[in-house]
Amino acid sequence: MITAERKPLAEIIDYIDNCRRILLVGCNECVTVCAAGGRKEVAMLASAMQMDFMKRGKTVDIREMTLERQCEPEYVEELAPFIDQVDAVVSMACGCGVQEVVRRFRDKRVYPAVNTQFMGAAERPGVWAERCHGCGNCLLGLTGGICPIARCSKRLMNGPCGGSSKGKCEVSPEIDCVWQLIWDRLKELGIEDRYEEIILAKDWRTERGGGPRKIVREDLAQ
Amino acid sequence: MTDHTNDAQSTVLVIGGGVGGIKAAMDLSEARKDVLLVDKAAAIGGLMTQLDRTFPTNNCDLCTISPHLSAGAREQHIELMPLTEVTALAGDAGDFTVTLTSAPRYIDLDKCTACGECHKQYPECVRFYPGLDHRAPTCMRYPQATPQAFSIDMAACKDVDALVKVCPAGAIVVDDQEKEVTRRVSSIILAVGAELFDPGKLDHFGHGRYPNVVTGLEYERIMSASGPTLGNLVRPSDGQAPKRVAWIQCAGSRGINREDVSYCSSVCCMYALKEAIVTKERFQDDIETTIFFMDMRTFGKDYEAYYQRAKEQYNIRMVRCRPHSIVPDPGGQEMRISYATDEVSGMTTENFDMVVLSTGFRPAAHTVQLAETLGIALNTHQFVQSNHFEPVVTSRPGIYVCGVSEGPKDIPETMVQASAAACMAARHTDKALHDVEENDEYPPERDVFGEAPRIGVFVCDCGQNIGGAMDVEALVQESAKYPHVVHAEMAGHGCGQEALARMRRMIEEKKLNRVVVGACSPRTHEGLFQENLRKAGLNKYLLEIANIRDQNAWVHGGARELATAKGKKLIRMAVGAVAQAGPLREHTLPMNKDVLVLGGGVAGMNSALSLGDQGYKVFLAERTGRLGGLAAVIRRNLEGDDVRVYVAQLVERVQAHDNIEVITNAIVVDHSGMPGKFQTGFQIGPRMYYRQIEHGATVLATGALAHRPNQYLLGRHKAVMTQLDLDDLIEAQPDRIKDWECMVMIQCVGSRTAENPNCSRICCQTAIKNALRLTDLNPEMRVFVLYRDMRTYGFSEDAYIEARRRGVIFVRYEAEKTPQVTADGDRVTVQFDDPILGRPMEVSADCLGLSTGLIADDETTEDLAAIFHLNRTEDGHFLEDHVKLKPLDMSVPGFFVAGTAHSPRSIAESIAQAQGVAGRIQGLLSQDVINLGAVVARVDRDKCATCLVCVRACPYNVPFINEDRYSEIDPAKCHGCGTCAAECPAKAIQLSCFEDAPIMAKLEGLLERIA
Amino acid sequence: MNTDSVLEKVFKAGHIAVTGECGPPRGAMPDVVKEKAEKLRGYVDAVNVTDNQTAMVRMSSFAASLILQQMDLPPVMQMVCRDRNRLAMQADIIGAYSHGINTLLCLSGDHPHFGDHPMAAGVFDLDSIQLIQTVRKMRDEGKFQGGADIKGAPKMFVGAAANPFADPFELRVARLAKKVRAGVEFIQTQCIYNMDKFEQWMKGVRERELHKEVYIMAGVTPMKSVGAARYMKNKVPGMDVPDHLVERMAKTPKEKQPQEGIDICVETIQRLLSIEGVAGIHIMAIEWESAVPEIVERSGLYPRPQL
Amino acid sequence: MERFEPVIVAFCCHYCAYTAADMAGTMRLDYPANVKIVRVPCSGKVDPIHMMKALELGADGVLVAGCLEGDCHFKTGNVRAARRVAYVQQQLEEIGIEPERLAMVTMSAGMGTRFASIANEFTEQIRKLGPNPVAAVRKGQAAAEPVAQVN
Repeated sequence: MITAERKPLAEIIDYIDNCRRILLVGCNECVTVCAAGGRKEVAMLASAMQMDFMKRGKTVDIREMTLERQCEPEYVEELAPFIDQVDAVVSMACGCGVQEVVRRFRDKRVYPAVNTQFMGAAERPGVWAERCHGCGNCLLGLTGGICPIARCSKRLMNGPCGGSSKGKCEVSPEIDCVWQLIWDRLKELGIEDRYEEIILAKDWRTERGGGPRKIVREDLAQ
Repeated sequence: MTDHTNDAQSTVLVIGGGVGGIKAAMDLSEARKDVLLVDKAAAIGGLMTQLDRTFPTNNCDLCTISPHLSAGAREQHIELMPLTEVTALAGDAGDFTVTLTSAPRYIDLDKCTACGECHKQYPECVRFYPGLDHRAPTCMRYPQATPQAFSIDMAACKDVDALVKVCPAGAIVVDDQEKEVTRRVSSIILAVGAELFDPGKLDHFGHGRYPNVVTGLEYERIMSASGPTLGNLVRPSDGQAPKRVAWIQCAGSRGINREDVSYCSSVCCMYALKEAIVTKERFQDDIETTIFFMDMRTFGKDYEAYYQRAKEQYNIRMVRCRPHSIVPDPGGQEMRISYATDEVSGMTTENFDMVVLSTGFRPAAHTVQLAETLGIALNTHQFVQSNHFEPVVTSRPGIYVCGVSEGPKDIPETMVQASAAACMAARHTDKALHDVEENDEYPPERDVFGEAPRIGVFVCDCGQNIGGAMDVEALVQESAKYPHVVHAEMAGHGCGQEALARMRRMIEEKKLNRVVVGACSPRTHEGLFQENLRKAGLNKYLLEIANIRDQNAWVHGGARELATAKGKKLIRMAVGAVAQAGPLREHTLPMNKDVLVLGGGVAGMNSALSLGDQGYKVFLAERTGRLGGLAAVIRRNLEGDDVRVYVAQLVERVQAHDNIEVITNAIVVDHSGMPGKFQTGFQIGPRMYYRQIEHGATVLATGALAHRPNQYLLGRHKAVMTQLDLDDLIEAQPDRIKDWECMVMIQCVGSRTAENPNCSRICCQTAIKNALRLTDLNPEMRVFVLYRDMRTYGFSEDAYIEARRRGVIFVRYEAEKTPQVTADGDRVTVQFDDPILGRPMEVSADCLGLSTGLIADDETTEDLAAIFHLNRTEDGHFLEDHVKLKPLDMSVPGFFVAGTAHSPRSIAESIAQAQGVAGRIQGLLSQDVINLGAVVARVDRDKCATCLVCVRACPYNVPFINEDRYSEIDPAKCHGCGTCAAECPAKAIQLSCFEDAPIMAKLEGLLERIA
Repeated sequence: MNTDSVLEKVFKAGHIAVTGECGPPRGAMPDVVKEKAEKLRGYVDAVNVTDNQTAMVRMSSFAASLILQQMDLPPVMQMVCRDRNRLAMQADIIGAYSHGINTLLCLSGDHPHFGDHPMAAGVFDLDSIQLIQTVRKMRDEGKFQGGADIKGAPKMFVGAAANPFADPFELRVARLAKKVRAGVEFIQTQCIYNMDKFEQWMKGVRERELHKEVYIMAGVTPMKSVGAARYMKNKVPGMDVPDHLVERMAKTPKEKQPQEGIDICVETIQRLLSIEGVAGIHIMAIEWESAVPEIVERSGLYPRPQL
Repeated sequence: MERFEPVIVAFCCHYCAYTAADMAGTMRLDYPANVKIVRVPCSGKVDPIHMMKALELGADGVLVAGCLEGDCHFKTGNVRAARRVAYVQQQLEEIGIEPERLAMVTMSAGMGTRFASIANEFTEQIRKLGPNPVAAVRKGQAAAEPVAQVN
């Protein structure tokens, strides 16, 4: 799922300091699951913003809403009745959601309240770790199902580099060396010799390299 | 008090409101039988309520017992008659006529709200505070006493009319007389307990003369937070903290002197250890604690571990001797104890700041007199005579006994007997099993859905309690202004009968659909007011209580206007919250009333019979091919009855009983469901065909194994056998014993060791039983018993005395230096050290009897624990829900344990547990529906993001993601803690009764600036 | 001979090759390069020129290699995959070869995290093994990595690094095999202090006969002080400095520590030369080029073969 | 100028803290009337939003009172509550409101004296901290209404 973390309050306040009426919009999908932009976090941020304003002798009118999924035009449409009663929209959705609101409401100031991070998995309750880089051409079949593109600091497809020590990446002891994991996995599967097959240079066109991408399903596209 | 028909056939009389009487009354009321509970004291609670901490859990007893009591008073089936004694009895089982005489309380219970005004101004004659003040027995035994009332000692009152004026509730009745009333009851339970021996008569200990010599109970009160010294441990003589404290065991027990009794009171060793541990734990651990004892009798479940912990972790010093005397040290306040031990010849003296005499139980004088009135026999020690195989039955049919009045025992055993007595007494009530529906007394519930909130505010003044601390009138005027409030009035004593009636009238008149009561704590009175709403046709959850007494008036007594302002705010908060409250349904399911009993031993069979006789369908599943269990191989008990005959009769009765279906060779393979709706799968017979049984409750009576460790040549020499083999040999080949010349027994074989740290409780009695039968058959033979501690607790001490009188030689050995056994042809020689002679001994014996005790059937309990998710103690016995107050229930609702599966115990004690479990189950299965309550979490499917936070957060693993892809919480399993609601990132979960809306309304009510 | 690289000649002639290292300055100071390189003249067969070592911005390895080439001191141009994508790498290879630079060392490169631009995006379009394949394809097939023909294909003598001491140790020989399969012709190892581990690695290499398919140069670095020893032990990624060496340096008095460092280095070289499969010594005397002459002489590797 | 009287909200868990508060009453102990108690089934039920909203609406101090470590009636409610209090304290720091205005305390059901002493100490601590800056605006906003010094 897409993960995100709430922006520092000061940055959000900078965006809307001159506003009197705010529409604060959460999203009930990925950012709810990673506790960044769900209904609870909307209420928490609303309260924090209100207190910040009041501390400086001002007040602000905040309308709280949470859409089912902010990257769907139909759900974003639900903001329409309230949009012109507010000076700005603060969206707690991932980058996709924020931009969908912008696409729909051209003349309205829309600000992000979270920093979208990565596509990841729940390592344990309350902890999410990067798992996929969206390179568009999955090579998990070659590395025993563990991805070096997303989980190696240098994206090495023929790692490990010289800096791997005790199973950890040279960059930080917090980061597992993915090639250690791959090597262990290949050993477990008993196919260590697959390690020596060279993974050829990658065609990055399928990744961000090829420019912003689009998926078109002819059978579904209207 | 509740008024209900004086229907003779359905009422059980319980005499004695101690913890045993209350438990029996509670079990009977849970089984929807009416109970008349009488106690000669002004409030119920008995001895236990004065105890500060109770072994082995060392927690304060107040919170474990008080829910029992307030619940007790509120139960519709229990009628309480304090200050009352039984003066005459006629009739017989099923239809007794009893005459009850009540002493005057001089207070009308309906009016008195325990405001304490009378006590504040006339302490000398109004009895209120518990504690060690040696004045007349206290009236309010402890802060949460039941009934919440005072009593007056008129004799000590100098100015009666002044006293009357001071009571705001006008509750004082000057001309209150002694009342006599006759009632017809179906059966009687005697639970009058016993007194603690007053050691003043023992002049060599000087209790009563020297203030620093106290009894165990007095020391208890000194340590208790609600005691006279408010919980700080000080020496009575000068109020200094003691540095050295000593305990002297068996004060007045196990003795032959003038004031002594011969029996052992079973509990003093444990409470002495507890007091010593708590002294170290709660006060300073540098206080030196010493216990002078003869045998440390910690035979209960896990009590031995408690004893070892006392020695190793708290290093409490143990001195094995019987102190000679206590005299004051001429120098200071200290007491000098002189004593002699085996190791040191001559007398030793030591000084202590305080000496605690561990006094045991004595039959109270009025109990002896009461027994006469009831026409029941007493044993030689003046305790109630019970039947060896029916421990709660007295000599007169229809009258049962439980607790210490039957014999000295600790609280868990008392609770077991209480439940057993309740089960036996219930037999005589003819109330059919499925009698009248419970809720026909309430009018139909008015549907308030869609109505705008119409709130009624009732503010109590509770006499001076609230009225004295704040301006109640101002509260009422202020409340009238709050949103949606259509009616506000003073309620005086809101919990009184007239106030409740008036509230009901106002609800109907003013069409109120919400009620706020400014009163005391919802913890104690929420149920009372909820029920009142229900009686007025309102859903009982449309209520909010503002705690303006315990959390306002009582804690801001000095600042009247601050308390008034806070009172207004608390009511404002309650009004805001109740406006958001909606009617709530309590979830119910039909109750399956069949019972599954696992284990066909004495315990299992007795449970099955007790339940079967009450009309319950019982499935008795036995893993092996036959019924009888371990008891089937036992020949005699200590009292000499033929056990084999008893077991045979039991098996026959079970197999003939039409309510009991016996299933042998049955192994449990799966289980699911909840109390009242269980399904358990069995594989039965050699072909292992599968059968599933539906039942509402489960009894685990799977017994324990006779321990046979290979020590002392057991199994390798034919002269070496266990006590069990010996018991059989004595019965089968008595003549062989005639030419025996010498016999040696060794105690604690394979018990109280590292591998099996527990004491098996019954081996000492078994050894004595066999020794007596041996000396009957062959008076000349010499019998040695090598022991570590002789634990013949209770009346079995008499048998120990008899054995010594017959010349059986008891020699103590230390755990570190066990006797050595070597083969010598078909005899064995046993070497051991004699501590008194101080030199090694060698005895050649025809036979060596090993007391090997019982160990848990680990393999069986492990499988069953896994299937039923039950927990066990480390050594493999099943773990009960509360070691003290719920010894028969297991922590998983609907599961009960009886017999040696719980812990090693005698046959009589197993039977008591079996009947007790039957009593508990009748309570569980008496309802026709399973009431799941209303405080459960509910998920809004539209908001749920299926993020699994609730699935991971719930401490009871209740939420799960259903096929429609949102989280679902089964109301039957939800415990109502609300963790999921607070963790849910999508705010999709609300906990009914504690939703966000009412909580936010309280905050807004409290913090809004504009009135 | 596949290329006209001096290093290849030395190897093919069967001599023990010796290479030095010269870190370009963090500024436009060509004289510093000349001055450092001059000290090595005659004592090494070729001089490695590092490429933004430890992700710190320096004069590019191409520029510094050009300066060395013009002093006709044969450079070994190092190229990291961190700083350029495959277009820039191939362009530099062609550019360098046009100036006669004919020996290339392919490296993954240290992560930007260690350098002076931690905020920079690491490119890593190719990794070191894919770079080796690219250089061999340019040389042998005369084709760009994208497949198009090159007019005037660069004939680089291809080398790579290897770190026998990194984890997982059991994989390090297989990794060398992978590089050999990719087409590497010579290897320069991480500097060696843990002799037993290196011998264990070489044993693995010999078992797979890899030493017959690639020239292996053992890397050494003289320690200037006990501080340097500790720094390398704890701070430099992938470095394995046994404690007994650190203690040995700590025991020597301050002023004698450089000499002790050189003695250790010489001893190490003597022992390395005795290991079957070691085809050369790569002396990384970072910022201490003056010590190289003494090391080379005392190791018996002087004078260098003139081919 | 009369003394600043802070408004303190105390979320008390039914099984321990609320019972301890009742016990403080039964023992007739004294603690400031500033403390107003909201009953919850478990300290684990107190939502971070409730803590924030209490302060936003103008409370000067918020207490979350649960059972002693390991004694929670619902096993882990008090541990979760402590973690949430710490999380909200970070939010307060970001806003520039003193994190000490929010505190987690634990006690057993019998500890009436401990409840009273906590109520006393916390009220004094908040009195020293001064009014909640948010509350200042609210008061200003409702300047017409006499300063409820009694509140």
